[in-house]
Amino acid sequence: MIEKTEKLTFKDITSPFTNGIINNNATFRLVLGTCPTLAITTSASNGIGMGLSVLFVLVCANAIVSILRNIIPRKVRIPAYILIIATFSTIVEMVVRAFLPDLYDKLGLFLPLIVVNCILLARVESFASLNRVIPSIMDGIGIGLGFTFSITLIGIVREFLGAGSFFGIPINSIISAELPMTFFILPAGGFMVYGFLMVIFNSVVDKIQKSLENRNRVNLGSRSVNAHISTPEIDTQGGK
Amino acid sequence: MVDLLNEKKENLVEETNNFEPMKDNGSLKRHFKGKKINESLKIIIVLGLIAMVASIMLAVVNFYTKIDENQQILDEIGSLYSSEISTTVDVSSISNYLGTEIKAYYIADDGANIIVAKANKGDKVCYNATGITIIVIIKEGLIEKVVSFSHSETPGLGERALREEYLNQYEGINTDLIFIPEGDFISTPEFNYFNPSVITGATYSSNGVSLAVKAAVKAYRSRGN
Amino acid sequence: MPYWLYLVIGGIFINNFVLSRFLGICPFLGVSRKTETALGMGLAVIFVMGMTSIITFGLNLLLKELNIQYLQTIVFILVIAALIQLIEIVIKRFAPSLYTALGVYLPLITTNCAVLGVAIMNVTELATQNIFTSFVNGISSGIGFTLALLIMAGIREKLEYSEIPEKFKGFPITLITASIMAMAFTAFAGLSF
Amino acid sequence: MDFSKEILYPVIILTGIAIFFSILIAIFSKRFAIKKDLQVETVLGLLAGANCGACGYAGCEAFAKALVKGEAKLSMCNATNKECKKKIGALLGTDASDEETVVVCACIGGIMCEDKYEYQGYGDCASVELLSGGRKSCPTGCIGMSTCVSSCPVHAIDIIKGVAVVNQSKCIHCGICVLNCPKSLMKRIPKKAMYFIACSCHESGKNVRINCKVGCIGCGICAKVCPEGAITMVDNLPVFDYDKCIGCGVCADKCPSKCIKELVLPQKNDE
Repeated sequence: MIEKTEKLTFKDITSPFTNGIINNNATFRLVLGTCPTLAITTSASNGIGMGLSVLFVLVCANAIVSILRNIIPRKVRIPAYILIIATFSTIVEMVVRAFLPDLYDKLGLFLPLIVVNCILLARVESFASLNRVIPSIMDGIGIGLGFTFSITLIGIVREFLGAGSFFGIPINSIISAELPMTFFILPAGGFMVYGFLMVIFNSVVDKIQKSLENRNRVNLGSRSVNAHISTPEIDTQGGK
Repeated sequence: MVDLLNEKKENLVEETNNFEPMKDNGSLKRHFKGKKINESLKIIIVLGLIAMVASIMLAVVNFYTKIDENQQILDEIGSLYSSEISTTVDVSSISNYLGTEIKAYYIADDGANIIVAKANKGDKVCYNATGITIIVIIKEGLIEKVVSFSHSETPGLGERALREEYLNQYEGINTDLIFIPEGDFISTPEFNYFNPSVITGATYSSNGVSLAVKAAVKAYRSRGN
Repeated sequence: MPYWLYLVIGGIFINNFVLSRFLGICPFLGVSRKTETALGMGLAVIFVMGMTSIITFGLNLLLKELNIQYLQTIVFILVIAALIQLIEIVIKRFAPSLYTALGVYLPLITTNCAVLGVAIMNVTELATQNIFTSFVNGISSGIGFTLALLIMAGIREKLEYSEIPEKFKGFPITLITASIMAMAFTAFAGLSF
Repeated sequence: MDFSKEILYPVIILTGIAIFFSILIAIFSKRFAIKKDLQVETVLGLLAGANCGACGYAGCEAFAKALVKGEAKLSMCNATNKECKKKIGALLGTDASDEETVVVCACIGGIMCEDKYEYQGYGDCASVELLSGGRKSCPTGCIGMSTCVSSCPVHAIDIIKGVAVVNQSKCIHCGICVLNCPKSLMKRIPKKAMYFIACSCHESGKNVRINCKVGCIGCGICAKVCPEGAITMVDNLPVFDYDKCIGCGVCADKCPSKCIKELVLPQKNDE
């Protein structure tokens, strides 16, 4: 909650950005936007397309909401935010359909879908409506990129397992060996891939954070009392 | 095109500036506190204003980006079918199944009926805003060609029902063999009629295509031939 | 068999919104920790789906009349959001414990694909389009959603006491359970009417 | 359609719908406003708001009402932190003197402690406790059937390797688990404590080793090595005097069965 009077430090500006990608990555950590994630990650190029369109709408919506955050009364905040999000996603759809027909063919299907994406309302309500404009925009970019990264990752895995191709380029050795299982294209497979990737993502990130913690604890040297930062893992009850 | 987007951004920013009188945050707060505007009045004003600005922006953008669909269809048919289009049939008079729509109906010089039919079936509901649109060419009671015009099926799954190899099963079929049910149910079993093969894993889309073909044939029959 | 009965069976089992059409997954994963909150959420979704089906059907006729179809999504979403806001106030007043239990997930119903999915489906796909069938379709899809939510909540309550590897606790195990449930429900797809 | 109609219709419709619903919302929020008495409201604002029920009332709101009426004492609620308690004390004129405490699980056994019998069947620690004092051979061993896990309002307790472990960064110290644990292993220790004994078995060393590989055998080494003399052995278990203890950690190092654990509290900025 950064108030207007305080001067924006560099950390205030960049922390939402880096946070968005790793710590609260929308798909794996906050588990938001699962409906579009399962629906469109049947191919990696869909993922990138969807991710970028969400990124654009999220940044615009975050900016406008944080400009108006003091005017919108608390009682009617959700309909107001939804109006702003829906306006941007419809505008993007119209502009892309009129001026970029080939992009529209690839991505036209997802643009009406952005309105339904839980990430937008969740981020707008929990971040943009409380902070100032620049951190909100940075948060929008961070969360957007994090979302793009994770759904492209899921898209690659599903496309590879399900259709035996990588970004649309079929890998003949797999297809000829009759290996691709359409199960992974079906949403039931989508759940499975999403679950396992979430486990892998979280364990990798936790490992990185633990190695950072250990480095901090080592260079602190002596076991000074309560000096080290308590690691977020479960057994904090002095599990030496 | 790029400048249009930038221009959109500028008037977006200046639109929001002149929309809310707030030059600096503090004065607005004092203004509201001072006047003690009744809370519910504020709710109505703010939501109404946001809706108005939103609808103005949408209408403006829509006006500039309106694409003439008929023109697109005509170009497609031009590239597809050699002979000239002689008459265009008034489409609104044709009654069709619910969930399907006849977008256009032309008759070429050599008597071929070219019908553009759209079915709102598809393998996704919430995201399937565009449905399946196909062009059916019928000449002297025989379906000459079925071509997909636009669709929003999942690539590699639903989209297989709109590929060339699947659609050419309709070529050469006599229109009388296509079963046209009258009642609400479209899926009543068809005994001695033409039964299109369905691609596994793309059942919804295959049904969508057969529904669109039925709608086209029904329109063809309603013209009395 | 009247058509609306087909809709009821279809909505609940055959094209169940969560498990065979895969809409409304966010609240499905989020709220299904306890059966009481799942039921509370389910009832709210049924009410919203019923109301939106009626209102959006009327609005769509108006939009078609003036042929500004491009406004369809934004009008539907505005109606849903406003309805959710009304429910939130009513639940806060009459069932505060349910309100705290639902927490952030009540506003997230607004972005729930299932609710918007029903609104769009009523307008595009239904064979006979009148207010009554739209309403029945809305209610039955809502019941289908609640059914899937309750099954999931039941399983997740059982999961609390089973030995789960460290990294799989929480959402990953829920996703895998949902995947197995989805496999089971695809069996219903064969029954499509 | 010409330009004006093209713009006019969408504006009328969208704004019309928005205004219609905002009027509805305004009316609803007026009529269904929750009637609240101001003093209870401020007290409720200062309380922790965990609705855990440790104070014996149905939730924080009921506790706040009882506080305002004077029926309840502030010390019954352990979840609220010190500053808020002072503010409430000042508001209601009651004293808020008692000292801040933290909840820990005083057992380390779990899978390291043999089972007397294999319990098959539904239920949690309370139901297993009925069967001759629980399935653990150690009379005060943690059964690990997670009664405390399901009772904790903030999910701060987990069963790790068969024994309950409190996650201090989530715990709000409300004490609901202290009430629920059939073996009363959940103990309150002062917040300033740095080490504590994670065992509550008063049997002699030999018996403990038969039941549990990691239990406290009452050897008394910790009492001997403690530079401040803060530990006294009472009935085969060390008792910490937290005023003298400086948290040097020597006792934890020297303890042969490693059952003296360090209490790691989240730093203020972690909150």
